Amino acid sequence: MTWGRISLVACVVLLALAPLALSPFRLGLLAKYLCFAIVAVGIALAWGRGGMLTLGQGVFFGLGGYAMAMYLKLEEAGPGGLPDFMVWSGVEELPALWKPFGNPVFALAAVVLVPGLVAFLLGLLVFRQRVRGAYFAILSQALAAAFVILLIGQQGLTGGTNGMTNFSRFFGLDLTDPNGQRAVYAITALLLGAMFLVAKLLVRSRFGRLLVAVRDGEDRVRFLGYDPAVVKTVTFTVSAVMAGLAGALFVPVVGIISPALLGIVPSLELLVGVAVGGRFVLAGAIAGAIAVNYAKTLFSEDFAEGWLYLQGGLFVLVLVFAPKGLAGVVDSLRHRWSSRGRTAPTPVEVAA
Amino acid sequence: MTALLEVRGLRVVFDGFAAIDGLDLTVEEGELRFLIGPNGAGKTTLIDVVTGLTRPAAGSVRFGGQELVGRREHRIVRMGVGRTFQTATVFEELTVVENLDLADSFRLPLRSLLRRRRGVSDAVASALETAELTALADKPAGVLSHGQRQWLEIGMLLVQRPKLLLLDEPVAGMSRSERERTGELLHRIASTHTVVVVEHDMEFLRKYARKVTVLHQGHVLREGSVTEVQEDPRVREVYLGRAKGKAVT
Amino acid sequence: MGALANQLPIGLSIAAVLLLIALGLTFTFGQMGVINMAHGEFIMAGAYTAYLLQGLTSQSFLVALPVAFAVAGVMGLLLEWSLVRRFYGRPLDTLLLTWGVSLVLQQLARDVFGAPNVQVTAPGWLVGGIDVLGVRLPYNRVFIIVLAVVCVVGVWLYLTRLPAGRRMRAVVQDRELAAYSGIATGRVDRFTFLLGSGLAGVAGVALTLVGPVGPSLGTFYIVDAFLVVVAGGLGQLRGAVLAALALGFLNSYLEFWTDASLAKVLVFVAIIAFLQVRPQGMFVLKGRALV
Amino acid sequence: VDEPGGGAGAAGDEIKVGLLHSLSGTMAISEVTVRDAELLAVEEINAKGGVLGKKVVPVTEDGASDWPTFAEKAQKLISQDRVATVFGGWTSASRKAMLPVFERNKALLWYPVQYEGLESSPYIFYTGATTNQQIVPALDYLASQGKKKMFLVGSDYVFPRTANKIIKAYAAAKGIEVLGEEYTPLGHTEYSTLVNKIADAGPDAVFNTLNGDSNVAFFKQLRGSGITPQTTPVVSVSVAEEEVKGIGPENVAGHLVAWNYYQTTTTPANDAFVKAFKAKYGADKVTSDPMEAGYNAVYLWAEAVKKAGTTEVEAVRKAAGGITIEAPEGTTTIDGDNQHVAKTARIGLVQADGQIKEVWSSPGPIEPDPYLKGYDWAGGLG
Amino acid sequence: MLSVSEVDAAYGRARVLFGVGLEVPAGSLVCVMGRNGVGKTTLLKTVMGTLTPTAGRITFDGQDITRLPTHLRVRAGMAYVPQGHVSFPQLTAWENLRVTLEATGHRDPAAVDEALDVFPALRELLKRPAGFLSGGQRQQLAIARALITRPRLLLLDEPTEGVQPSVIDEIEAAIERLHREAGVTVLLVEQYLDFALRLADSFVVLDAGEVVHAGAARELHDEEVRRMLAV
Ligand SMILES: Nc1ncnc2c1ncn2[C@@H]1O[C@H](COP(=O)(O)OP(=O)(O)OP(=O)(O)O)[C@@H](O)[C@H]1O
Ligand SMILES: Nc1ncnc2c1ncn2[C@@H]1O[C@H](COP(=O)(O)OP(=O)(O)OP(=O)(O)O)[C@@H](O)[C@H]1O
Ligand SMILES: NC(N)=O
Ligand SMILES: [Mg+2]
Ligand SMILES: [Mg+2]
Repeated sequence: MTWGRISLVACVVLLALAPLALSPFRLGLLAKYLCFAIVAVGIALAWGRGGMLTLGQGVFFGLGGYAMAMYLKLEEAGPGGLPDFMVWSGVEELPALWKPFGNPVFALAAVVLVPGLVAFLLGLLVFRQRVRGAYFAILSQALAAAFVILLIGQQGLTGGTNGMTNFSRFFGLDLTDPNGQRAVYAITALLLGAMFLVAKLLVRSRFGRLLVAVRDGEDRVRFLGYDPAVVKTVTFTVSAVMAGLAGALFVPVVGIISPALLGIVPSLELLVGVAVGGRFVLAGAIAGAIAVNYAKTLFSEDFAEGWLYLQGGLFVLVLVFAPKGLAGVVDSLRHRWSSRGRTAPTPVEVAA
Repeated sequence: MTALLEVRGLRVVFDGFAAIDGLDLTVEEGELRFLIGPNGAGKTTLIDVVTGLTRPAAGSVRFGGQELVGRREHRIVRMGVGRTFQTATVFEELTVVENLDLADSFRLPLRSLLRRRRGVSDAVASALETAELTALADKPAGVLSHGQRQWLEIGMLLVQRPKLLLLDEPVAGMSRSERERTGELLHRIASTHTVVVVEHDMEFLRKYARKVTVLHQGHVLREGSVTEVQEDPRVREVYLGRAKGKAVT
Repeated sequence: MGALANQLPIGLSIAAVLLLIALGLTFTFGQMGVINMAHGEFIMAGAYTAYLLQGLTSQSFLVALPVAFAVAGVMGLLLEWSLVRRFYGRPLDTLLLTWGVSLVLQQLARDVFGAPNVQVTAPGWLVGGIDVLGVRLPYNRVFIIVLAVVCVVGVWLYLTRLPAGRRMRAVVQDRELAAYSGIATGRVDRFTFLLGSGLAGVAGVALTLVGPVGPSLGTFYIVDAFLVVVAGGLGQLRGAVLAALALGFLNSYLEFWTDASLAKVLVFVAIIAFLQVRPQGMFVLKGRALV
Repeated sequence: VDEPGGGAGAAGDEIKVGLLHSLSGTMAISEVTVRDAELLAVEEINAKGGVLGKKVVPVTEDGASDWPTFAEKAQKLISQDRVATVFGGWTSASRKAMLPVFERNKALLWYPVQYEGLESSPYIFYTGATTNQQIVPALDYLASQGKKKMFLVGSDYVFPRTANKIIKAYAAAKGIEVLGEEYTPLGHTEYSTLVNKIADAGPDAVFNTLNGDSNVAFFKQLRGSGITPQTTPVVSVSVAEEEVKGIGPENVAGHLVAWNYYQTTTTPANDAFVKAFKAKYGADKVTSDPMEAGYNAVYLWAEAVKKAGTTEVEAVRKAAGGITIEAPEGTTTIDGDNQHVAKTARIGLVQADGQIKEVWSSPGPIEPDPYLKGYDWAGGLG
Repeated sequence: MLSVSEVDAAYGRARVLFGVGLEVPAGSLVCVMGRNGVGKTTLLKTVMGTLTPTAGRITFDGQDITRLPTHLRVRAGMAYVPQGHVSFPQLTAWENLRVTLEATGHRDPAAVDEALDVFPALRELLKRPAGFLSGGQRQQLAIARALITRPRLLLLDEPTEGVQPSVIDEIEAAIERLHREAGVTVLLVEQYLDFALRLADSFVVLDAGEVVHAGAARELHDEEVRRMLAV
């Protein structure tokens, strides 16, 4: 067995044992980290492989989350009932947009299709016009800002800044009960595994190579007979769908979905995990997302006021000293291990 | 023989400056055509227009009877037009084989692209051999030297199997022996494909060219055999230089 | 009708604010390719400089302009020297790096100045406004417009007329070649960052006239500032000016007809639409090389 | 394994309580000082021997101006730290996010800020004003001043929107014209267009429910526009001494605010409170209504625990009804039914020195009426 | 004038130069030759200081410059024309020249005119961004840029690549002039044997990062050397 296999098995075992070892509160937090890890897989694909630094992944996370939340809210309100926030927002009749979300099949389809479709359309518009690099990053950031403002402005429809909260049931599971929480955790862990596999297959396929080629030489790829806009749009869509699925699970896991989770800062925080873990390696991105979010919980519990120093500082340190993230460090350690004894030339600095 | 590439009344303007101005050019099927001309004559621009990188202000480019102007780059490639670049551009992080494989796979439907590559196709294998890169097949292209990169690029063009190959200074910066190898390869390819080569190396030209077109200030100055072109006083004046036209042998 | 006319100077003044905050980015982002998320915190530093200086002299507000330039500029220089210089050629990484720095700077400000906003008293001559042809012009807005014009002209002269500006552009475009041309690239990098950050400081002083002065000050403006630079085309001063004007007027009229939230969303939609018509507006041709 | 609910937190000779406010993000501007006031109360109580002979130990968490974080940290305080109760929140958004957590865990939250009413959770004590103790008196005051045309400006979230719904119902009943209603996102800083709209509409008064940093931008940009407090006063319900300081007193001087407490309120308890606060945090610090409400919350809880003889949640809830303290704002009593407190309404005028002068006050504490059941015109609300 | 001794250089882990030694006497014209990928460009970059040698020593005018920043080498009188038509793409051709002039010690505007006299075709292109120029035009610009600094030591990396034949003649004449009349020392990398032969006093052949042969120019006719340069 290779190192990669061994650590993969170890991770699976650890995740499987977690429900036995952790309190429901801690297990809930872990499930939350796993949601972010699912987003991280998508980001590693789009950014690490495809060079698309998406600062607006919160948007897709949100679309999935709201689709799920709408269903759960309607489920809770019962037939003819109105979600609680509509009552206090003065809405008297269920808005037309909400009606189909009473149907679980529609809602589940929307979790996948809405983020996917939005990403697809946006990607097509933007990538066909050859917007890339920093421009794409900033545009996606503006998208996140605009999306949040839109959500907040439609209080009657979306719950405004509050978003939606107070969910107690999830497809028959009782979310207030530790067993229900364990079940939701298990679903999240399984979904993460599935997304990891999907991404892995994609990366290894010809399409994955093509994606790297697009990242490194988009214009050159055109002269190999491919449309880079299609390659990028497909990848962007896949990563958006992953974010949407994660958002949908976030709702039962954490019990709230609100614009505060989707704006620029949360979107950036999603990236932090990926950057710290190593954006070029899927497993690194997952590990990074879990580690960074765990660190956030830990630090903000123990040094509430110093959290920003730690978060910011950690981030700077990783970027400066391990630009390829933890995965890069692991990789070079392994390299050093295997080349011990042999004389390696000293690296040379290119000064300018 | 029928015309494969027909350029008519082409005009390309950048910021008021006409880089190509009233250019007409016909390349027959199966031809090996050399394109020469002073720096800035519009040779690269012409290739850019044919391959969709640059949009002309006026004129038409027909390939096998179909208009190319207005089509996107990858569509033109899919119609069978391939090119290399003045400075070789390969994907440094991908291995040599992967570079070639990508050039080979563009005809696959998206569905099969999503599968993993298994083994190496015949076209890729033979391109590896032609470019003498078999030993380096699994090395990332980033480690290749200048010359090897140019070879890889030519290899990628070959596996693309285009009907028309446009080569922009393929031997620039190559050592003498590599020039020879490239020349021989060109000859072999030209027996089955239509090839247009841009070159400044007169030695190379004399050795391998049959028909030569001389561009100057965006239009055709002269067309003919190597000797005809070389003796033309106008070509000497703007391109070859007074003294050296035939001094170098 | 009067109100509609009033939106004209408002659009202009929004444009001036946008431009002032975006101007520094034409250096750090437009020229050096560094997506400096800490730019907002340099603006904040300028604003706090004005806060600290107030009351020291009778014209402390005016004095604050050059001092803030120096304070923010030196902060930028330190950032470049300590961190950013390791990141040239990796623009996307600079975004994350400087975001980390911006978090730290915000918390630092919170610890030094406290979380609540502080107050910068506008000088007497900037209080009030005048009516021109029935259009109301507050003096603070007039001041910002004038300041923006002065800064734009200064930057334009620097970039196009002064050897230093040329050197800066050369270094950014090809660091190695610049060294071969005899340019001390490291020094030019630091100086460029100093200028860009210094302009953020100046913007910060101006913003104390119209907005809150607190640790989060930068976060309010940073996204809009980047949008201006992007919509204008990277490194294009003319583009940035046009983009700021377009966004300013768009904002002012859209908000007038709808509301502030919807206006922001519509502006974003407008940018995407603009892209469909003029994608070149969004990126600069780096010559004919393939990317 | 966690067990839900309070009653915990009293292990050994300590009682742990949670303080959950935004220490970072846009709301830190308002919340940090509330937390400071709560810490002061804890300190004072401990100095007097604590509660039930035990020392009160505060556990601080950062809500980071992020509502889901408030929910997560609330859960953490309850199930991990086992605190006896939590004092926290500022925006209604954060309260709405925490509410299900407290209800599910049967734990207690003390919420110290004026809000939009239409809520009464059995697991929340509301020590700030509800609408009939702040907004309604403010409207009455404006009406008494002959203001007939109003413009509504607010941040875009549940409190301002609900508050404005109430204001419009009131206006409709009392023949007041509402000329405009505008919302801006939290943290918005560009108000020139809004100011132009106000100038264009020409109201007698502006009712301001902006929260946080936006107030600074709004008042600074209002000042040069030609709208003056004399012609068109702005009455704010989320601008207190702390915010006045940040806006710059010269920019708000002459405008009105509505609260239940000012630093200038003259009660013996307030003298002590202001003195203690300045002694602990610096002479340049000001006190404000939400700070005072947070300070009160700690005392009210302590009294309820003493009365109940335990920190157990249901017992404390039962004991809380009728608890009275002499607070800085005056006599303050918990209403056992809706768990709000009776408060005196006060209209204030912002002074050039940043202090607020009371210009009107209700004759005595007003009983809390979160659903405005006692007002005919409010029939159609909630 | 320039002396390179026992120099090793590497790109990251990949070692390229192995103990390279080279003497360029003042007033001489030395040509570096070798097949593709043997390390010619790497050697010049090391001499110019954009690559720091892992071992060895480089002196210029008797001064150790092994660790001297590149721009100071330029101000000390070295000029370099890199391989592959490099320019500042968004500066106009004129600005490309101007910025170099301003960075050099002498700042004599006449230097621009002198350089343009060598490449008259450039005069019409001065207002165009260099990135838009054709490959050969950019190469001419690159050489002009180096001439502007009025170097004492000129390093040229395949200066004729992509340049039309008549201009190659001009370049040859210009180098000749500089070398013979102004006494400029030249280190040239060139694949065109004839071009090199006509100009060089002495030559060095690199193979796989090592100097395998060095000698006077006339020896180049030797079959052995020709063989060395072949694959
Ligand atoms: N985008 C552009 N903007 C302005 N001028 C351009 C642009 N692209 C090309 N040109 C000009 O058009 C002319 C033709 O350039 P082109 O690259 O086609 O020449 P070429 O024949 O390939 O020359 P070379 O032999 O040097 O490669 C040149 O004068 C060049 O400066
Ligand atoms: N940036 C780089 N990173 C890693 N290896 C490199 C790099 N640049 C060059 N090399 C390698 O170093 C070796 C020498 O390259 P160099 O460019 O010096 O060759 P050269 O002699 O100038 O060749 P050419 O005649 O093709 O210009 C080559 O094997 C090349 O693959
Ligand atoms: N309750 C408030 N002010 O949000
Ligand atoms: Mg060309
Ligand atoms: Mg070379």
